[in-house]
Amino acid sequence: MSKSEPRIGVYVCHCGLNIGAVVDVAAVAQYAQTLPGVVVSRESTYTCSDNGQRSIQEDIENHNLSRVVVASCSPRMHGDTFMKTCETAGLNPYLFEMVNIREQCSWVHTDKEQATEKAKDLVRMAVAKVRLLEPLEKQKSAVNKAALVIGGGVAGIFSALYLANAGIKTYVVEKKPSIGGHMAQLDKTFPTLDCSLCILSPRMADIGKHENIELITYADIENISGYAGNFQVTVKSNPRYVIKENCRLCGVCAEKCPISLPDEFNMGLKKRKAVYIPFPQAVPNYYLIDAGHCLHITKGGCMLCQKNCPNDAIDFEETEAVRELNVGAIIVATGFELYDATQKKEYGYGRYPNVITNMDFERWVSADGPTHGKVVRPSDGAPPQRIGFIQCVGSRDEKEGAVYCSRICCMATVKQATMLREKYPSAEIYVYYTDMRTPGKGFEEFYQRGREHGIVFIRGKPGEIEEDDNHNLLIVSEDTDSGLILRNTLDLVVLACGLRPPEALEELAQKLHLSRSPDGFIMEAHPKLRPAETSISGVFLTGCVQFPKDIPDTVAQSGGAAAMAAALLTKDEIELEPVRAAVDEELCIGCGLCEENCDYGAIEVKKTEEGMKAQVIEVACQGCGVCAASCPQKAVTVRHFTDGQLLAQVTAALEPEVIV
Amino acid sequence: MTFSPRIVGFMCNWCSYAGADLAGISRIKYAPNLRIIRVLCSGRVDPYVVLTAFQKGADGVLVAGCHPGDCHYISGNYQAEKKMKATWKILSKAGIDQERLGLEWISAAEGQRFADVVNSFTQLITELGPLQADPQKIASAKEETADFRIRWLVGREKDLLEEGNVFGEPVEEAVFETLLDDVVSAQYIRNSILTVLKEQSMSAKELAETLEIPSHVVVEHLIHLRRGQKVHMVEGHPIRYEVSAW
Amino acid sequence: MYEPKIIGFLCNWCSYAAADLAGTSRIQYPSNMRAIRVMCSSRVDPEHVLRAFVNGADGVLIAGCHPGDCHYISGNYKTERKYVLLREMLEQFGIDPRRLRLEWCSSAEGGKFAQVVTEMTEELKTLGPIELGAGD
Amino acid sequence: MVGSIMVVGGGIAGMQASLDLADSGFRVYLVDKAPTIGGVMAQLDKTFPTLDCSMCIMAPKLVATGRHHNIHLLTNAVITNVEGTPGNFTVTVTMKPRYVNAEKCTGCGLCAQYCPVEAVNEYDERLTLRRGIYVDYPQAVPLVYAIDREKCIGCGLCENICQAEAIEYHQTPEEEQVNVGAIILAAGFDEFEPDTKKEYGYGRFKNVVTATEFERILSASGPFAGHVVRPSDGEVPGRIAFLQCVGSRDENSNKYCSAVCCMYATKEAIIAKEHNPDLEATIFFMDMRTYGKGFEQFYKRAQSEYGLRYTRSRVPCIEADPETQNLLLTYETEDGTITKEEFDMVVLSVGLEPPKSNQELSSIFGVPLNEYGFLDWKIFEPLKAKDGIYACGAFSGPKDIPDTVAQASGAAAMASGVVSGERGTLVEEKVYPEELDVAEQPPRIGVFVCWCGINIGGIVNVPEVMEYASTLPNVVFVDQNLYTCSQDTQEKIKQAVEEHSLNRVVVASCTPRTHEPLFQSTIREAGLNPYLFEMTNIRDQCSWVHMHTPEEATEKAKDLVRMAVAKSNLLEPLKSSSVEVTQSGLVIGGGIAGMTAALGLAQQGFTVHLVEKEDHLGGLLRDIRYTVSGEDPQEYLTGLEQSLRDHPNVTIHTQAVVEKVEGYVGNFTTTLSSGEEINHGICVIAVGGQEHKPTSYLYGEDKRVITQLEFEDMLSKGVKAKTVVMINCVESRDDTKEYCSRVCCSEAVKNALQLREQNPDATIYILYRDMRTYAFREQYYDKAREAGVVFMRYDPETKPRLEKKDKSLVLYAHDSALDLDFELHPDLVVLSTGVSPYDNSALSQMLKVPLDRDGFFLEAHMKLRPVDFATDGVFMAGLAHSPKFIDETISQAFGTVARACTIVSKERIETEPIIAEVDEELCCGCQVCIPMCPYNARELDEEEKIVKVNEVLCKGCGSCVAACPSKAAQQRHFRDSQLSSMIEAFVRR
Repeated sequence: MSKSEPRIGVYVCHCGLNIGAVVDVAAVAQYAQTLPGVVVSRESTYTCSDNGQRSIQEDIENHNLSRVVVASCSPRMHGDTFMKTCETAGLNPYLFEMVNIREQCSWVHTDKEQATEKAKDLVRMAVAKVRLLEPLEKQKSAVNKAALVIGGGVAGIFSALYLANAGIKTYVVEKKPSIGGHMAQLDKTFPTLDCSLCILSPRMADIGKHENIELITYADIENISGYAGNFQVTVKSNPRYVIKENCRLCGVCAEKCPISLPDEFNMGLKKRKAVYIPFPQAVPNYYLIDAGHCLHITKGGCMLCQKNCPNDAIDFEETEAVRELNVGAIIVATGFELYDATQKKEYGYGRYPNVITNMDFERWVSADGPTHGKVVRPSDGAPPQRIGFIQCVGSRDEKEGAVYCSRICCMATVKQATMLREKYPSAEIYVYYTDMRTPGKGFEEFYQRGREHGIVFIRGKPGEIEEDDNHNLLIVSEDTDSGLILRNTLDLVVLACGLRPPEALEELAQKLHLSRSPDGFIMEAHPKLRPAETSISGVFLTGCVQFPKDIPDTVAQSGGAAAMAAALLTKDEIELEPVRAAVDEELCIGCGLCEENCDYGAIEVKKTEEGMKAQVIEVACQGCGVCAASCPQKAVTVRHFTDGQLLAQVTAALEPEVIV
Repeated sequence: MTFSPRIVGFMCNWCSYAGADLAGISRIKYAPNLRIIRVLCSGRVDPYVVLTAFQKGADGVLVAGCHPGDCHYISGNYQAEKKMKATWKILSKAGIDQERLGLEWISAAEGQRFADVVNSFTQLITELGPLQADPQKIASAKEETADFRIRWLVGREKDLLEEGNVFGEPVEEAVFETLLDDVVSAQYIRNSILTVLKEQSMSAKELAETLEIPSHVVVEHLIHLRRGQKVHMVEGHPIRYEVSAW
Repeated sequence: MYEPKIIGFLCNWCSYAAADLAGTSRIQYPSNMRAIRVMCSSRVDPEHVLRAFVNGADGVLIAGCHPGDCHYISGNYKTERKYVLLREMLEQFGIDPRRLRLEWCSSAEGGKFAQVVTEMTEELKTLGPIELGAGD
Repeated sequence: MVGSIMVVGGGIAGMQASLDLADSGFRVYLVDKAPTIGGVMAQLDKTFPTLDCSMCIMAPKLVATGRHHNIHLLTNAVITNVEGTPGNFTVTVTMKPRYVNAEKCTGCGLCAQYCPVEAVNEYDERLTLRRGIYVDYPQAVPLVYAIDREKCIGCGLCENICQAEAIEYHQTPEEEQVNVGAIILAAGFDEFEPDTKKEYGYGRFKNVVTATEFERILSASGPFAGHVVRPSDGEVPGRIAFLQCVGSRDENSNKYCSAVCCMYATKEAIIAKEHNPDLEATIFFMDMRTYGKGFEQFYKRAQSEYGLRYTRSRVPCIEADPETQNLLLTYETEDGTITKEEFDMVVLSVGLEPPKSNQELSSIFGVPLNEYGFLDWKIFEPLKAKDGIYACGAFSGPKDIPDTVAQASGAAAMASGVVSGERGTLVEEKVYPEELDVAEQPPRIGVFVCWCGINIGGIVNVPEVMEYASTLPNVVFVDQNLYTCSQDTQEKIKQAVEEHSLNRVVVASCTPRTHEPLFQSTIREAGLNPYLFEMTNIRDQCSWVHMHTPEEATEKAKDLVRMAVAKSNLLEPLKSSSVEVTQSGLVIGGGIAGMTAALGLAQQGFTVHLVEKEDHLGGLLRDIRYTVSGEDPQEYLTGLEQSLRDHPNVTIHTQAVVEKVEGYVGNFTTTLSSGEEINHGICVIAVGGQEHKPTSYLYGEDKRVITQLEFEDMLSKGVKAKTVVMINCVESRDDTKEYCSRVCCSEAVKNALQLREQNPDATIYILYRDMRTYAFREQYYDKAREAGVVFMRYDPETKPRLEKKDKSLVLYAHDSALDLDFELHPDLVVLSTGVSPYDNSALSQMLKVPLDRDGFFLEAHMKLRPVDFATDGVFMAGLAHSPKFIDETISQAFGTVARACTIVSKERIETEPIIAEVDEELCCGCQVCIPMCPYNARELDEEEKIVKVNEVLCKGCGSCVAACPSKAAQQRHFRDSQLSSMIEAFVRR
């Protein structure tokens, strides 16, 4: 770069009326013209449009611009766009600076004069900084051609299969002993009433045997470090105390096991033993010992399973295994948690035996459920004749902390009601709803069919449920369509519980440095255009971890996430952001504070010929700048955010007369 | 004319700056006094830059980062917190109201909160009125933020308090605070002395009167400064001190 | 800027130690002097001084222990006598006697040592480069 | 029996004892509780009465102690247990962790430069700050940093920036069992802490400082760079008051006299005055106790030359003006007037106290302490704590440096006496490979440039300097090292010497004063003569002092390297020659000093000749009838004489005087008046002194006027006199004898007490000028006053007059304290006349050792070589040196034994390699050089008419060389050609 006076082009955007309606764009552009080094200053209607970009490129060529400032929207929105514009015109993209006069000015201020003044200030600050910018070159880093899918539900299964089928080595990490997720627990799927496990289990089996897939179940993600193309993931698998190769699934161990426990897969409606298999179609398909309840492990002795196992498959010596995975991309597919209906005290779930959740219903109605598919009143086993479904339990309910709609419950209820109708043609079925939401292929038809089959839909959410001595349930509600007060005594009530982000998501989000939206789900890179990406390059999203969605949407999103991951992983190398720390070895005394403060291990003090000096490990550095702000010798700086640049901005903000 | 404060904001790219964007996308209105400087992480905000802002005439400085635990860079915001806590100490030495330096956690999803924070901070600074601090004091305080010892201690604070010291012993927060307070106080006096002496040479007694510090304290710090080759003594009655040219 | 060249003869026990102490105390002084260590200041032969000047040294510093402190009992007294004579000789040669200095620096006087070198450098700067034969 | 000795305490006493022992063939373990040795003397600015720079005279001893291969330093260590018996003790030493690896620490100081923690600097008496990792002072030995665990918060900075990787946080206390034959306790003293004396406001008033604090203020390396300023506001004080006896001679603190305060106060006042001639210094005192050699003259000069004001008064309290911080002293002068006077600053002359650790030492070693907490010793065994355990210095009571040093040597002699049979069994000599003969080879120079971590490399462009060095003539190898002094670099240097056939080595790093021996040893290991090494200092004298001009510093470093290379081109291998030593001694004088020295030497296993001019041994001690503490001197004398006569190593020559002495250290030949010729390696002068015979006060005219010795003799037979008047300072401290005779005040008190015992009704007057019952002798002064002895002070202007009126004696006296005239009618007048030297001029000439102006022998150095002469191999003890007490004489006598042993214990003594030589062709015999030599190392060869250098005596200062008009004299290693090459390498036309 020549040391000559920079030649700066400033482009002030109207953004249609978005900016122009509040900020006097022409005045800002005129003002910019007066700033030192500014040789071109233009306004444009949409700087991001082809025309707008072309104008910049032409100026770079014709006016020999060495710096470009665009005052428009957020750099988080269009920063890349304009950097590419500059690059195409042969200007190093890091000689560009963006001023946000839309999101942080025109859209948030009403006083036109003040907003215009602010816009001028912001432009001046950017010009001050841009003068000090230096061209940066992107470095390249080799890509680890493997992917990690976190979560083994339908989202994870399909993502993994897409990737594996594209020839990419894929690790699937599931925290439960088997993959399958919530979908495996469902009896049928709407609106086709396909048998859920029938369509899922072949895919589960595919995962288990795919040559490109390595499945790690009953495992937790301990730590994640690195960056796109080069993540290091530490995975800890819990011991199952059963040797996979030896287990023949004979079940003798479970027979002999003295400990009986509620079976999670069946929502506690059935029992399992402390040595068990989660469900018959589980993948991987072999027994495991529930260490938290095993008599031998918790208290010692027992070992009936081991003594009786004909194949010596029980191994109490097994310990947790920690392994390090090197992957280039990560797909987060950790799904959802069902709303805990006991929170909704007024519906008495947990107290009234005949109040069940929609997921409980799935197990009651399932052929391998507690009653082999027969839906009964839990209190007395009698076939229910009057059944109610209550919608929006834990959804659209600010009191319960979820303003959002869980999207799938309406259809799930229609499905369940339809199934009930099939089993009990004479039963009275009531659905208490807020709004029926059926925006999907075949959904409305399915709903209408339900109505035709005599399912009564009542708009009005009951305030509470009361129980009589016979465990019959009393529901009073207002039909807001007719205004009538309805009193119903019901045999069984199904609560349509909403979907919640899993509790463990917070920790995982922190490990991955992912933002979460206020609803607690992971925030996508852009709500419209980048729904399967995150703010972290190389980390993708699919399924309900992003937001509640049904199975086809999930599978589609998995395809998207997989495609993007594959796009990254099929490259041999990726470009790294050059905004990184740099050390002035003259000043550095090797005190090591930067090394200690760096969470990425990206700066290390090393013995050099000139003594101990800090050195940046460029590929690991994320550019956060903590080291620069901490360095007691002020020997560390961050490119593109140097002290000089920040101070120039500060000065420009406060001393209009001084800019250089 | 009513006082309209000048506020410089340092927003981290991932949370607070995005929060500010969200406020814009949501068209939430807020006071126009803030000038945002985007940084990648709140941990990048060097106290030296903050003091420069005050020196250049900012009435308030607002630093915002991701919520604890949410830092895009793992723990940069914790570092920011330690740095700003130390900066508060330093500001109070220079007679600057600590409240003029705000530190807030604003997530990318908190557009409304961003606006609320900006409004209430602007309100607060408006109430505090224009910053009227002695330039010499600010200069001395700014030197503090460049001081090796202070920067080192602040940088080590988090690890020391959380993980204990090199001897494997826990470090009590109170002990650390006392040390940091001592260092900040001592260094402030030394910087003040140097700031004054840069203008003209003085005797210890004159320095004490100028700085309104007990003369024996001035003497103690002069000893230290002379040992550190920052000042030297000029023979005569009284003995005066000069800033060393080297 | 004219930078005078100074040769310093420092006795091992006091002045050289003083120069070391100036270093350990990080006392800064101009870099114009080059030290030649001798065991005792009395080892400095007038000829060495003259040779230095003839070869183009702008100044010569001889530094020894304080009177009474000499490691060799009385060497510094002898140095002092030589110094008086040397100054006279220098004058005869037309060399400003201010170009030669004798100083006592104890091993505790790092500051004094630095001051002496500083002063001498300053003084030589005002005297300008040595011009031999000017006095002839 | 074990040939090693432990010395506890690393102050000047401990260092001296260690050096004497190590030099005479014993392994020494020197234990100090501090991280560095040096003790209090390292804190002093100057020493009295010569005003020598304390650090200057002490530093060589520090370095010698630290470097001595037979002295093992155990610093930061305490003794936790002792077992065993004399000859074989097992001592458990616990080394406190310093958290710094002593082997790895290069003392570069980077850690302290950056350490974030500040703590008060005890070395500077809390007037300055140091860091959490520190050394006490730059010259510290060992120069190894230590972490102050009380202050350190464990931030880890030092570990990170220590380029030598010397920081070890995991260190724990380490116990070591040390096997030694004898032990010397030299634990020194603590200062009285004046906080308890609330009336002086110490701590409250910033301008009230202790004398040690003032010492630091005066010091060039102290808080104010030697400027006298006061702590409250940095102003230059115009009026300073010194308050004597703070924590001494005080019912409420310490009853004893601290022995050194009068002198140090005078010294400090003089130095302050030298800094600021306008200063008004006032010393408030009770008695001026300037009793030592040269002290009285110093006191007089303080008044006459420096105008110090001495006011006889004990100041009861100090008030401070809150506004000015000036101090208001209200005091009563002798005439009873109450005076108020304002001062800018007050210095408290704090006394010496036993260290708090003494109680513990006492119980661990089982040695008795006296009522004050110092060692309880006996007058004839002043150095003995118990069998096998000896003591010296302030551990056995307050004393000044020369007394301490003499005692230290003495204790060394006693301790080594226990295990003299084991001499040489545990010492280690380093074995080097045979030296390569490179004298004829053209120079092949290797240059090693040091980074010293970043100490040099951070400023000076080391690669550039190294590159530059490679262009210099005959430089065939260059290298740069992170730490040239580290162990691995030594290997690299050796390898380079071998691989590149280097025959000269230049190291550009730090100071040769500390590091030259290391590198010399390294090249010796590679087969090179150690004098083929040259060092240049680009750290202390370059990078550290030109930090802000790195380019100029680099240029200077290049110049310095060029100069060193120029000299190294001309270096020659040097060898020390050696001469055989006659391993026996001659002691001149058969008094207590000579007898003790002779017996000591004999017990060390050397033959001794004791020469006495009288027909009997005993000297002046024969006239001492009793001691104040009740021992019987004559019994002791008899025993001593018997031991001497029984000892096979001792030959006694009575009625003999020395007629002629020839030779030099190691090889003297002395001819006695009997004609007998004695060959000996060393000589001890113990010729003693005599009681001065006065001519005033009717002495010799009236039988009732006698001297103290005569009175003592009379007392031994019984004295009936009713009224006895003693007059002190008769023909002392005046024109007759300027010096104070030290012993007379105590002698008078002793005799007064003896008389009181014999004759309770007698009226006893002691007329004195200052009562100089220093140290523990103060208790007898107290006792005498309690016993009703009347003390009456007189001024020299109003001396008592003695007249004879009608056969009776009338004494007119003026009591200066009460300002009253008295008329006394004594039955007996006893004159304290002091000690006179014999006429020592003949002996002085024969042995070529000087006398002082009073006629006593003049030691090599007033402070640190009190029993040595500048001429090697000659020592002195007792009254020949100056007046002193029996215990002091015995200590000195033993001191000469230890000093002598450093010579006679060796079969050969090596000469210094760096010495002068004479080119016989050029020498014209003008003899200009002879008086130049302070060591008598040059003499005229009468036959050849040229001057020759006695290689044994020459110390290599080079004075003679610079003086030689015909350039015949040269100094090895500092030849004219070598020095000129350096000059020309820097400035060349």
